[in-house]
Formats: sequence, structure tokens, C-alpha cells
Amino acid sequence: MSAPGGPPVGRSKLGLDPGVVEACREAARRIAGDVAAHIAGRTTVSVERSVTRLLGVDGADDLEVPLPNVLVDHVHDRGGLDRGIAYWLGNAMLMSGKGPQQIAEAVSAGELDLLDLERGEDESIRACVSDATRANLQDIAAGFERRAEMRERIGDRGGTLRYVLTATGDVYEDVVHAKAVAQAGGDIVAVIRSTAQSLLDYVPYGPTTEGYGGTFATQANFRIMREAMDEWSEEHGRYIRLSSFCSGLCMSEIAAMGAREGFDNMVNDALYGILYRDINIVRGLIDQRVSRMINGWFGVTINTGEDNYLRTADGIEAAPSVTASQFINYQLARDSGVPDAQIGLGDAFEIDVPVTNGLLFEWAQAQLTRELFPACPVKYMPPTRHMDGNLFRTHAVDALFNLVTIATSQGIQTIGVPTEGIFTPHIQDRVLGLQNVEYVFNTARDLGEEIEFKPGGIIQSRAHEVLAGALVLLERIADVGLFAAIEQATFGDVSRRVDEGRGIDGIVETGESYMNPVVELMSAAPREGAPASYA
Amino acid sequence: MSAPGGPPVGRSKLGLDPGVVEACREAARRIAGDVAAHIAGRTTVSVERSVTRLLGVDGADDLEVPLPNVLVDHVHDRGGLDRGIAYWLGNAMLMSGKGPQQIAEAVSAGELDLLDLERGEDESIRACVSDATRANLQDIAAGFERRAEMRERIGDRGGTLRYVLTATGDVYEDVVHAKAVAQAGGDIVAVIRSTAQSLLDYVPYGPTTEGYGGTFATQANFRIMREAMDEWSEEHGRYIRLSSFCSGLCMSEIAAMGAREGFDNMVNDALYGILYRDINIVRGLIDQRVSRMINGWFGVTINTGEDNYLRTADGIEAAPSVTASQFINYQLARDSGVPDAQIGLGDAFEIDVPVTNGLLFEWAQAQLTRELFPACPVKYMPPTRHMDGNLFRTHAVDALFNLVTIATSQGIQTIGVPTEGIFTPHIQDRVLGLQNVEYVFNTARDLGEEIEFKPGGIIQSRAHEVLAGALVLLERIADVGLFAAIEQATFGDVSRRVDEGRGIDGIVETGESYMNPVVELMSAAPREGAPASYA
Amino acid sequence: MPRDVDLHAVRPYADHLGDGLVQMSFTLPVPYSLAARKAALELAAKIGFEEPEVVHYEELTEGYTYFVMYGRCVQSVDFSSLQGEGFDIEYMSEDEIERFVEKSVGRTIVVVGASTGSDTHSVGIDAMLNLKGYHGHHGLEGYHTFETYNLGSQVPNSVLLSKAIEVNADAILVSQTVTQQNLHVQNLTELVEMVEAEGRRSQLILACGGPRVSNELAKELGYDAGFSKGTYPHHLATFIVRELAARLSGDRVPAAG
Amino acid sequence: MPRDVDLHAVRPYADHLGDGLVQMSFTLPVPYSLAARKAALELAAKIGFEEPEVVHYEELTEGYTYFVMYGRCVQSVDFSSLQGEGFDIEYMSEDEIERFVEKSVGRTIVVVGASTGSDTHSVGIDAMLNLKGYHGHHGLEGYHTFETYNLGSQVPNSVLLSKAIEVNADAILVSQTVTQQNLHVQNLTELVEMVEAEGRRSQLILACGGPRVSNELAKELGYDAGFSKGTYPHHLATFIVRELAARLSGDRVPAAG
Ligand code: B12
Ligand code: B12
Ligand SMILES: Cc1ncc(COP(=O)(O)O)c(C=O)c1O
Ligand SMILES: Cc1ncc(COP(=O)(O)O)c(C=O)c1O
Repeated sequence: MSAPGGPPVGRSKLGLDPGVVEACREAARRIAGDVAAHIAGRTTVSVERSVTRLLGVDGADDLEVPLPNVLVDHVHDRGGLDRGIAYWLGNAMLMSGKGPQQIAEAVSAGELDLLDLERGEDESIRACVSDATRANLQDIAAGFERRAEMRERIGDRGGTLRYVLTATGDVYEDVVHAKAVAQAGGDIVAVIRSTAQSLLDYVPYGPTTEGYGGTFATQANFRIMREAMDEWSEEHGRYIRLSSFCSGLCMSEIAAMGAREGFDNMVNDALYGILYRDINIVRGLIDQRVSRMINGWFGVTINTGEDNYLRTADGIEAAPSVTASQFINYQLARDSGVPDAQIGLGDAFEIDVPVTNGLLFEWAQAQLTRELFPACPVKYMPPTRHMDGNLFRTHAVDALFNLVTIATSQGIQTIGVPTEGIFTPHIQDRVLGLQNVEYVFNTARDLGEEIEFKPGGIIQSRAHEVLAGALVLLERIADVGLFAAIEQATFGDVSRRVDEGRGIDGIVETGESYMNPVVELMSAAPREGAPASYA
Repeated sequence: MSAPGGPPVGRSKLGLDPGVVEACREAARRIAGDVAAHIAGRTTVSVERSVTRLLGVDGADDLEVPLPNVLVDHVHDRGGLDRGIAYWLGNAMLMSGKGPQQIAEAVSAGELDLLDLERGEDESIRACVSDATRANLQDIAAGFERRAEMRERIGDRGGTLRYVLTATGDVYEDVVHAKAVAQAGGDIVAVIRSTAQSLLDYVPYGPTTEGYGGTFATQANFRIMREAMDEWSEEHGRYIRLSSFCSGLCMSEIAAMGAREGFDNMVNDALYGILYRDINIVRGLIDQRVSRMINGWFGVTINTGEDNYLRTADGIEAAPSVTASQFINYQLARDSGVPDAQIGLGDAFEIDVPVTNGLLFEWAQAQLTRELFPACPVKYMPPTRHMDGNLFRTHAVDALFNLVTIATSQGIQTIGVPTEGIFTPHIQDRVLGLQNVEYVFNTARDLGEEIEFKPGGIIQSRAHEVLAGALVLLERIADVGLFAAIEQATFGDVSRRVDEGRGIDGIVETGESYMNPVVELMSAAPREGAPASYA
Repeated sequence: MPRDVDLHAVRPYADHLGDGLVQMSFTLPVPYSLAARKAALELAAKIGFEEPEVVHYEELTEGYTYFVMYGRCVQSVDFSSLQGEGFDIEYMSEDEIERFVEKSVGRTIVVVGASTGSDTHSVGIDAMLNLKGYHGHHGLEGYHTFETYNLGSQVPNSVLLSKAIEVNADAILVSQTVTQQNLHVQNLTELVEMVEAEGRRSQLILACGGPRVSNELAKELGYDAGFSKGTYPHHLATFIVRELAARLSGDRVPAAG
Repeated sequence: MPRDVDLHAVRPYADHLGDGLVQMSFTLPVPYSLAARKAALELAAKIGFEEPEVVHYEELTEGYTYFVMYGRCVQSVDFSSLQGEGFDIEYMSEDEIERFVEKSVGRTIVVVGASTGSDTHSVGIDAMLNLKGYHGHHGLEGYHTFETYNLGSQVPNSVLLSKAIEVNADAILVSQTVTQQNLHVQNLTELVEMVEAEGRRSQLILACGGPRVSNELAKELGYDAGFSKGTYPHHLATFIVRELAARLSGDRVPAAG
């Protein structure tokens, strides 16, 4: 399901020093290794809930508590989560012959205590729960296979994919917006979540019509959007992708839910929650690892959130932190098994409007990202921070943003809209934004191929400067470790401590006999039918 | 008063063949020579009226007939215009000791018949009328000197000048619009004329508040705008230029009137009237010669109207006709004594919005114009033909138009406005257009310096193709002559015959003793204090 | 649940059915100030918008302030009642028109057109009449059942009418582009008055067009139909041939536009 | 002759004083059709615009049509009456504020601020309170006459109020950025209710801010003042110190905004 990267990056236009690039990569590897060591031997309540979801557990109790939460809390309350929810579920399956959903319902009804059950042999439990997980994964994978065929059959856009949000708060209104988006040339529709869903340590259940600044990510909402977009795609002969957010306290669960509905794309970045939602660093990074593993395995393209830094830090000064973060995010994604073609690194066009030669700096940075990660479909984000209520001003800035996107062949572009500086855009705003994109992408189609940058000129120098700054940062981070670096406000000018933050209670030390068939299966073998690029 | 050209064009980015360029120039010289031969030995009623205006005649009679018309018609009706109005005025001055204005008033009152007067010696008449003309010209020239000092003192913009229309129909509303334009960064305010003023064989008198699609060009309206803008310039520390139209049936008169009010700039192109107002070709070209001579002598920058062709012919196909016309217009302007720095050749961004790589073609053409006429301040015109009621679409196209302008360092840019496709823009539309310009010019300030075009790429090839097409056209025109070429619909897909059209009655064969002190003085010597570039 | 739109009472839609949100922008001739913002809010409220909001305002020049606003419109319109009004007519193709004329009119239709008054914009009338037509659709000159006279631009109304009388035209077609201070309205009105003064109104189909002409405006001024942007020659022709056939057979069809 | 604007009755201005022209755009949930255009015209007329005109319309998706319109507004507002309403206040500079506090308040002013509810946008409140401030203007933390507590973002109203009580604050400052479905209105209202329930309303100055907060809205919700885009810390401080001085001396000044 990977989004295609933009057209191949030709010969370097920036004349980057390969030694500096390699030093950056090396530092990033050290940083990622250090993170892996820190989070090893731990799981979280939401990772465990994802395991239940990938075993087919769904639904909610009368108090609207989702059954995955009921199950995991049940075990956690009783102190058994160090073995992994899979162990207990597997044991119950083995003992009762019931399926995971029935077991969850029984627990919810208070009819069953998983820790009270007689225990089977570890190996039999593992075999049982692994088989069940495998069957589920294969089932979901088969869905992705069919989807790949469908996309093939229906037809897909080459070149930069146009990523557009819908965020009405009401899933049925989102469908209306999504259709308008599709008609105007959008390729990826992202169901933006209701505000503060990040903070919920559960995923709401059912279709929802009341959200603020977005619509809740729920299994039912995903399904409604998927059906509507598949129908549109069939009718109109262009395949529309779907996307949502794997972020906040339920990163891996949402990855599992999205997989079930064949979501093609997922924003997946723990740093957003850590920096802007005060989620504990460790919690975030554990969740992210599993979340990315799930996305990666199913062929879903992930998008990282570097763009966010430029919303609180300065677009010119903070550029090196974006590049540094891309190196780290790339490495963390690779370490979770996400292949290059599915790593949509974040970048944004956020230099303030009145900066002289701002366009040249933006161009340098966009080209830099492309040259550093030539096989990754970078997700390029529009100007937002400096946009205001002057709709025309925003639209003009978007035109140049679109120009840089196409001239540097970004893989995915989140489109800008004229009301970006005011409110959650109205239906026509999305369309006007897409019209701007269509115009610019087409009228400047081969501009990137046509031009070269003056050696040692403003653009090349800026790129070298940003890369050099990134290396300094990366080496510092590698020395102190990512956790300390975050505490030092390296990203987005925000500081967070490793021992504070939301969701810290949901971290669980795993015992030796910890069982997690999802991670085990996914680490062991790529999904059948996954493209060869899967590494 | 010349508008500065854009920054110097560096090394050719297009790799043009100097042989082809020289061949174009050569053909243009032949064409211009042929035109000069055709129009030699003729004057027109409006050229004669300009002579009276430059002798200080102004005002109108009770029926609102301007005194210059009264005078010239008086002589023409009596069959005396072959000697030139200057002869008769000079004689009357010599005989009566009165000034031109008093004489005009007396003629108007029916108290004086110029042809009935006793005749002085030709040489005395010539001396008398030349002295009077010289005094007037020096007086006006002194105004331009003071203006140059004022501009120097107040401060002027370097780089591309932003040319903005006001066209409310009411001169007092134009003042309001012009101030908003100045505040938003406009450099040249153009007082667009009320529709169909082109067709009037006189210039209306006095301040006017009722015009359609523009405000009448009158001496009083010029003065009102001039005073308002001088006041603004003094208060705000940036010099604002003024412009209007020397076109239609009163080209040279308006040149004279503008000079008196220190107008810095004039649209000056007979082809507009010929093609779109059905003015006779010969009439137009005679008027244009004198009109350009007056503009040139006083240091006023002229703008030619090639942009208009692209409003009725296709932006891609008709591009060579634009380039060809630029060569011809350049030569005609030079032959009228206009120095390079005052020749603002016309060009426009008019390729249809959905054309793939349209931006590359526009870029090629804009750069071509700059490289062909490096010392001329090209006047680059915005997209209009393909603009519609979608304000946002127009604004996005304007953003890329602005980008090409700055990347190719055009000398003068007429700004685009979001309502271009709908109506005569409202006050805020001008400002929104200027904000777009300010943003793009600044954010992409040094883009032109930064980039090079791929040798043999789309942009270079397009430029070569247009230039080659222009050469073919120019050679054909040189063979058949400009008059026949116009009849063959070479420009703007419009055909006009040399023996038809408005104003043909106003052409007068001059006798051997024809006297025209304006042309004589201006041909004899450059204005004192004119910059060295005056050739 | 997905909600159905009630076509009897539709309102502007932003992201929730019925929210009524409208974007507005305008300039007020008042100095840039907080009081200016207040004036804009008050004006929007007077117009009748609920929850008016200024999202942007700035000075244009001393004494003039520009505003971008949003407000909720509480009025609604009955869309279902409009659908029946003969608006969404089916156009015939060039071929169908030719056959229709042969069958229902039985002779060549004569039309005379021009861009009138001081208007020199001829592209619109040329698009309707000249062979080349518009966006790949022939102009009426290319129809063998039409005889066309395109007088071009800057044509006085009197000249246009004389020509129509001279060639015994079935229809007069007028194009108007320059609209400042309602110049087009004056110009279009003058022609109708002349036609009526000549007692020719009932024999002639009068149609006009231009980017800011609408069917409503045209009818108000006494024309049979008005055409705006996006008109193709076969739209005009469909109208003319139906109208003419109806007149010949004694009844009238609702006008297109 | 140049015309003078009558500030007692101002109307939108495009290019002739009094022309009343307003640009509008919106979407109607109706299928793209000529009838849709007619519906938009009818709606604009119902709202009260004269000579409404659709200059652009297009389909967004089946059943939804987008319009760009112009119309003439016939209402006018009395601008002169608004100028007096205390809107265009003069702000004091940082220095003036410090001196004013020393003279008229005579002690340090304590303020507590936060971005409340689920809102994580902290840039606005940081701009007001943190030393760094906004566009080169210090935040209140940098004023020696102010003692500031910035609780950051995502702060429940209850926590904010407790803190204010704890430090005996003179003013509570709230920032709200997310406004969809009027979330900010709910959130702001809740705080006022809590303050009132605690019987603290009269001891506290309540001010709120955010890109879509206005002084009018703030007052409607029971705040003393509201601040929007373009606010600098010294604007807020001017308001606080004047208000506090007035309260201390027993009279009240009109609120700024
Ligand atoms: C081309 C053009 C010119 C050319 C015209 C050449 C020519 N021979 O036609 C030139 C360069 C001469 C010109 C000059 C001027 N122009 Co001019 N011009 C335009 C431009 C760029 C395009 C118009 C066009 O050709 N459109 C394409 C045709 C196919 O569209 P259309 O006319 O709408 O026709 C369609 C329909 O309306 C309909 N239709 C039209 N007529 C008819 C008739 C019938 C019977 C029917 C059934 C249908 C029909 O069918 C057509 C096909 O769908 C517009 C800007 C724009 N984007 O619209 C400005 C514009 C029309 N011009 C404008 C102005 C003001 C002028 C000037 C007055 C400026 C000045 N003061 O100097 C001058 C003088 C002209 C005059 N007095 O008439 C304004 C008009 C403002 C207004 N609404 O009043 C515009 C909108 C630009 C602007 N925003 O300022 N212009
Ligand atoms: C930065 C930013 C973020 C950052 C915030 C980081 C942080 N720590 O603050 C991050 C990336 C986290 C973020 C996330 C989201 N954001 Co956000 N974000 C923005 C952005 C780009 C800039 C806001 C900003 O910082 N402005 C600069 C400050 C200085 O301006 P200001 O807040 O207006 O403050 C000034 C005045 O209002 C006033 N003021 C403000 N507060 C106060 C208080 C007092 C007491 C006073 C006196 C004055 C005052 O003074 C300040 C200085 O003049 C805007 C887009 C934009 N251009 O506005 C979107 C925007 C605000 N975000 C938006 C949304 C929807 C979200 C999300 C909900 C999206 C989602 N569903 O995923 C999330 C979740 C956030 C949440 N629930 O709170 C929308 C809000 C729409 C709406 N009106 O409801 C916006 C407008 C973008 C859009 N068009 O969609 N966002
Ligand atoms: C990666 C990511 N996740 C989540 C969100 C917002 O969601 P919430 O309101 O749930 O924090 C954003 C918003 O910018 C984001 O960038
Ligand atoms: C050179 C030139 N002169 C004059 C005009 C318009 O004036 P008029 O209506 O008097 O023909 C134009 C309009 O485009 C023009 O380009």
C-alpha cells in the first residue's frame, strides 16, 4: 500500500558532502540504538490492547469502555501484564476453546477471570495464540492484497500525492468533504482526529458525529470513510488513499485498526505527543515502535511529524533540527521494519512570509530532504504558522509552496488552504487549495528538471549550512541520548523530562516469559506479497 | 524621468544565437525605414493640435470644443494646414503681438481669421514661433528637472517598478485608489482612460467624474492626480510615478499634456488603436511618431502594447508575433528619438492556465525579451484573458506571474488583481494584487541569479523557437511592408486596411514650407539635462 | 446518521448541514481602528448575519479599511421550487439543431450580431457567430441552416437595427463586455427601445450575452434571453430554434439562459 | 468635486462612495445547475443585497455547488457613534506601565495564565506572559511590577482557578485557539461560572485572548476584556493596570479590546 515516492531525484543539485551525510547517518544509528536499548524489556497497556485487536477483539461495554481496555485492565489490575496479554488470552483460548472476542465479552460481563483460569503449557499457549494472530494478520494482509489489485485496476496517480484533511467532527460530513476533495484531485484523504484524542488512553467506539477540530478515529468511522472512498474510486477511476493519526496514547492500536480498514497511510510520530501533548517519552517511544512495526508490515506509509517543530520554533533557525529529526525518525522507522518506500519523513514550508529570499531557503531545504532520503516519500507540509485571516495572502504563499513541492518532486504534499490561519477549513477551502495545487503542479511540471542551482549560491549554501547544523545536533544528541536532548528542548523549543508525562503509568516491565505474537510474527518474516523493497 | 530598467541581465541564460538576433534587428530596421518613408510629408490634425498645446494653448469654448481643436479646424477648414498650424499661429503672433492663447481665444470668439491676416516673412514667422515653442519646452523641461531632483531627494525604488491602474471613472475616486495603491507599494499609477476616448478626435476639458472603465485623460485630471501623488510622495518618502495612455486619435496631444503635468510614463502604441479601435494605420503611425518624440525628448518612459495581441490571439502560438513586434516597436521608438532606457516594450503572461509546463514557456519568453532588449525597461503584463470569476484561481496565477517577473528582472510590471476576469477592480483588489507582488518579489528576490536553465531543455528550446518564429515573421513583414502585414492579420489575429479606418480624414499632406517647431527643435537637440543615455 | 439535505430550505454549508456560513469582504470608508472593526460587525449584523466575525482587517489608505468576515446566514431558499422553472434545459447538438430547423422551421434562420456602443470586445460575439466558434464548437456561421451577419464591435445600435431590418433577420444578437457604471444596461436598453419604436419587437428574437449578462437581467431589460460565461454556440442556437419554432407554431417555450 | 465621507452613514466602498459593493462566497448543498445559480441569487436577495450577481460557480461534489458573488449592501452604519465607545484606546509603553503601577497601584500585580481545556496551543499565552514575549515586546514576566504564573497548555479550568486563589492573583488570563463547534465558548464560559461559584468574580480581573476571541465576545461571556490577533503584552498590561487602578480607586474605566 505504499505511496510512491516522487519521481527519482536526479544528480545532486546541491553538491552535498557525502562524508557529512554519512556522519549524520552514523550518529542517527547510535541514537536509535540507544533508544532501542532503553525501551527494550517494556511494553505498554496500549501495545497490549493492540495485540487483542489484532486477535480480533472489538466492541465496548455498557459504559463505553472498549473491550481491549477491559481485557488489558483486567489483567493489569491483577498484576499479570508482565507476561503479555497474549499469554492470558492464549491460555483462556486453550482452556475454554473460545475465541478472543468471546473471552473478552465474558471478562467484561464479569463471568471470567483470566488469572484464575488453569494454566496451559507455555509452548501450547504460544502456539495457540500465534496461530490465531497469524490467521488474523493474514486476513488483514489479504485485504491489502485485494486493495493493491484494486488500485492497480482502477488507476493511480504518478508523481506527488495530494494529501488533504477532512476535519468536520462528524464522520458523515467528512464523507461529503472527502468526495469534494477526491473530485478536486486529492489523492489521500486524512481523517483528522477530534482534538485531544491523543490524551485518551482508549479508542472510542462506533460512528461519531461530534468532534472538535476533527472526527474521532474509531473503527466504525474508518470503515465509513473507507467504503465511501472505495465507492468513489470505483466510480471515478482514480484510487483514493486514506490516512489517519497513529499518535497520542494509542499509537499501535490505531495502527491495528487502520490496517483492518485498509488505511494506506498513517501519521506516526511519538514526538508530537511527547512535545505537544505532554505524553511520557518512554511510553511514546515504546508505542511508536510497535505502531510503526504494524504499519510497516502491512505496507502502510508512515508520516513523521517534523513539520510540527516549525510551528513553535523559527523556520530558519530550527531547520537543522528538522533535518536531524529526519535522520533519527528514519532510523527508528527502519529499526521497526519500515522499508524506505514507506517512510514519509516530515518537512514544512514555514519560513515567515516577509523574509527576503525565503523562497530560496525553502527550496534549499526541500531539495535537501529529497537528496538525503531519495527513496522516501517525504511528506511536505504547507505554511500554517504565519498564515492569517487574509485569505488571499495565504493563497499566494500556497502557490509558491506548491511550486517548491513540484520543483523538488516531493512524494506527498499536504495541501495548503486559504483559511489555514483562521479555522478548520470549509468545504470550498479544500477545493480552492487543490485547484491551486493542480494549477501549479501542471504549469511547472518539469521545472525541477529544467533548472540548476548556481554553485556556491544562496540555495546551495543554505543546504550545506542546514546539513552542517544537523550534524552538530545529531552528534550532540548521540552523546547525551535522545531523552536528555528532548529535555534540553532540542525539538520545537519544547522541553520534556523522561520521568514525567501522561501515560507513564501504562508502561509495564516485561518478564522473561513475555509473549507478544504480533511483534514476534512481524519481526520474523515480512508479510507475504510485500514488495521486494521491504527490507 | 525614465523608469530604471530592471537589474542588469547577466550572462545569457538562453544561449541565443547572435546571428539570429542581428537578423531580426536588421529586418526591423528595414520595416521602420519603410514606415518612415510612407508617413513622411504628412501631418495630422492631432499632431497640429499638439503644436498649439506646446505653445501653451489650452481651454475650451462654450460648446466644450477644446481651443486646440478650434484653432486647427479653423485653419484646416480654410485649407491652410499644409503649412502647419505653427505657421499661422506664428504669423498671428508676429502680426498681432499677442500670445498663442489670446489668439486662440480670439479665433474662438470669431474675432480673428488667421488666414485673412497679413503675412510676415517665413523666416521671421519661424523664428517667432520657434522661440515661443522653445520657451515652452524649456519651461516643461525645467519641471522635469525639478521632478528628477524631487525623486532623488524623496527616494525611489530600485528594481522592478510596480505599475497599477486606477479606473474608477471619477478622478476624485481615482485619487483615493491611487493613495491606496501607493501605500501598498505601487510605484506607477496609471490613470486609465474612460472607454472609447480613443475614438475622440479631441481631448475633453476639465476635471471629470463620469467615465466608464476609466477616467478621461484631461489636463485637469492629470493635474489633480499629479498633485495628490506628489503630496503622497513627499509625506511618505517614496516617489510615485504617473502614467496614462498616448493612444487613440490624440496620441501626441496627450503626450504634450502629460509632459506639462510631469507624467513619468505613457502607454504609447498606435497599433492598439489600429487593431482594436479601427483607427487608420497611417493616421496612427504619424501620430505615434510625434507622440513618441515628445515622450522621448522629455525623458518619459513609453510602453508599447504587444500584450494586447495575446488577448485576442493564442499565448503560445502568437508568441513570435510579440517578439517581432518588440523589434519593430523598438526601432520605431529609436527612430523617434526615444533612448533605450525609456523604451518599455510590452510583453504578457497569457498562456492558458491548464497548459502543461505553461510556466516554463512563460519564463522562456520573459527571459527572451530581457535578453533581446537588455537596456529597455520591459513592461510585463499580467494574465487577463484566461482569468475568470474564481478570485482565488486568478490570485494563484498572479503569484507565478510575479515569480517570473522577478526571476527575469523585468523593468516594469503591471500587477495582476484577483478580479481581473470580472470587472474594473475595486479598491481592495488593487491592494491584494500589490501584496501578492510584494510577497513574491521579496521572497524570491535573488532567484533569477540563483538558477540556470538546462542547456537544450524546455525553456531554452522554447526561447529559440520563439525567436526563430519572430525572424520568419519579421522577414516577411520587411518584404511586404508593415501595412500589408497588418492587413494580413499578423498581429492579434486582426486585419486592417491602409485606406480605411477612423481618423483618416485628419491626415494632411504637408507642403514644402510646412512648419513644425516642436519636431524641429526636438530633432535638433536633446533636452538639456537629459541623461547621457539619450542617443 | 448521514443526513439528507432538505431541498425546500437550503442554506450555505461549510461543514455542518445548515451552518449557514458565508465569507464576505469589503472596504469601509472609515479610518483603520478598533471602531472600524466594530462598524464592520455592526454592518454585518444589520444585513442580518448572525455571529458575524472579522477575521482580517487592515488599512488601505487613510480613512479606508478593508475587512474579511464570516457570518451565519439565517435565510434559506426553496431549491425544489427553482428546479421546475425551465432552467436546466437540455441543449441540442449541432446536428440535432440542423435537423430541428429543417423539420420545424423549414427555412434558413437569419441572425445579425454585434458588440455594440463603444464596446470593442468582439471575442464573445465572434465566438457565437464565426465559423471558428468557441472551444471546438462551431459558431452559427458553420450551421447550414443559419445565415449570419457579424457586424463586429463598436457598432451603434442604430446600425445594428438597420442591418437587421435590411436582411429581414429573425434574431438580433448583442454582446456587451464593458459594464462599469452599468454601461451595458444603458446600451442594451437603448436597443430594445429602438426596436420597439420601429414596431419590430414581435418579429425579432432579441438575445444578448456577455460575461456579466444573465438571463434574468436580459429579461428584465426586455430581451428574450441572456447568455453568460460558458455559453457555446449550440446553446444559443438551441434557444433560437426552439423559440422560433414556438413562435411559428403560435406557442411559446420558456426561455433558456 | 472631491466628496466628503459622511461618517454617520457609511457603506461598503468599491470605487464610488456609497456603492455598497460586497464580495461573498459560500457553498450551497444543491446540485450544480442553472437552478443552483438562481438559488444563490435568490438567497442573496433574501439576505437583502441589491443587484446580486454570481461571478463564478462550480460543482464541488455531487449535490454541492460553490459560489462567488457580489451584491450591493443598502444598510449603513453610523461610524461616528462608535468612535466614542472607548475602542481606540491609547496603549502605554512598557516603561509607562511600570511607572503607572508604581504610582497608582503601589504593589506588584499578580497574574495567572493558561491555555485551557484540551487546547494545547500555548504560543498565544506564552507571547503574553513569557519574558521572550512577542515580536520584540517583552512578556509580562519581564515587567518588574508584575508577578506571573504561566501554567502552560491543556490546563483544566479548575486547576487554573485554584492556582489563582493560591497565589492571590489580581487577574486570570486565558488563551483559547481551537474554536470548532464553539469549543472555546464552552470552555471560557465554564471558567466564569467556576469563578462566580467561588464568589471571586469581583476580586479578579478576567481577560481572555486568542485568534478568534474578540472584546465583544469576551464581555458577552462575562470577562472584563478579550484580545485577538495583533495583541502585544503591553496592550494587555495597559488594560490590566488601568482596570486595577480604577478598581482600587473605586471607579471603572471602559475596557480595551
Ligand atoms: C480581450 C480583452 C480586451 C481586448 C478586446 C479585443 C477584442 N477584439 O475583443 C482589448 C485589448 C482591446 C481590450 C480593451 C479594453 N478592455 Co478588455 N478585456 C479583454 C479580456 C482580457 C478578455 C475578454 C474576452 O475576450 N473573453 C473571452 C470571451 C470568449 O468571453 P466573453 O466575452 O465573456 O464571451 C462569452 C460569453 O460571455 C458569451 N457571450 C458574449 N457575448 C455574447 C453574445 C451573445 C449573443 C451570446 C449568446 C453570448 C455571448 O459567450 C461567450 C463564449 O462563452 C477581459 C478580461 C477577462 N478575462 O474577461 C478584459 C476586460 C473585459 N476588459 C476590460 C476593460 C475595462 C477594457 C478597456 C475599457 C480598458 C481601458 N479603459 O483601457 C479597454 C477598452 C475596450 C472597450 N471599451 O471595449 C474589463 C471590463 C470591466 C468591466 N466589466 O467593465 C475586463 C474584464 C478586464 C478588467 N478586469 O479590467 N480588452
Ligand atoms: C502552532 C499551531 C499548533 C501547534 C501548537 C503548539 C503549541 N505549543 O502552541 C500544534 C502543532 C501542537 C498544533 C496542533 C493542533 N492544531 Co494547531 N495550529 C498552530 C498554528 C500553526 C499557529 C498558532 C500560533 O501559534 N499562532 C501564533 C500566536 C502568537 O498567535 P495567537 O495564538 O493568535 O496569539 C495571539 C493573540 O490571539 C493573542 N492571544 C492569544 N491568547 C491570548 C491570551 C490572552 C490572555 C491575551 C491577552 C491575548 C492572547 O495574543 C497573541 C499575540 O498577539 C495555527 C494556524 C495559525 N496560523 O493560526 C494552527 C491552528 C490554530 N491549529 C488548529 C488545529 C485544528 C489543531 C489541531 C486540533 C489539529 C488536529 N485535530 O490534529 C491540533 C491539536 C491541538 C489542540 N487540540 O489544541 C486550527 C484551529 C482551528 C480552529 N479555529 O478551531 C488552526 C487555526 C489551523 C487550521 N486552520 O486548521 N497546532
Ligand atoms: C502527529 C500528530 N498527531 C496528532 C495531532 C493532533 O491530535 P490531538 O489533538 O489528538 O493531539 C497532530 C496535530 O497537529 C499531529 O501532528
Ligand atoms: C495601448 C492602449 N490604449 C488604449 C486602451 C483603451 O482605451 P480606449 O477604450 O480608449 O480604446 C488600451 C486598453 O487595453 C490600450 O492597451
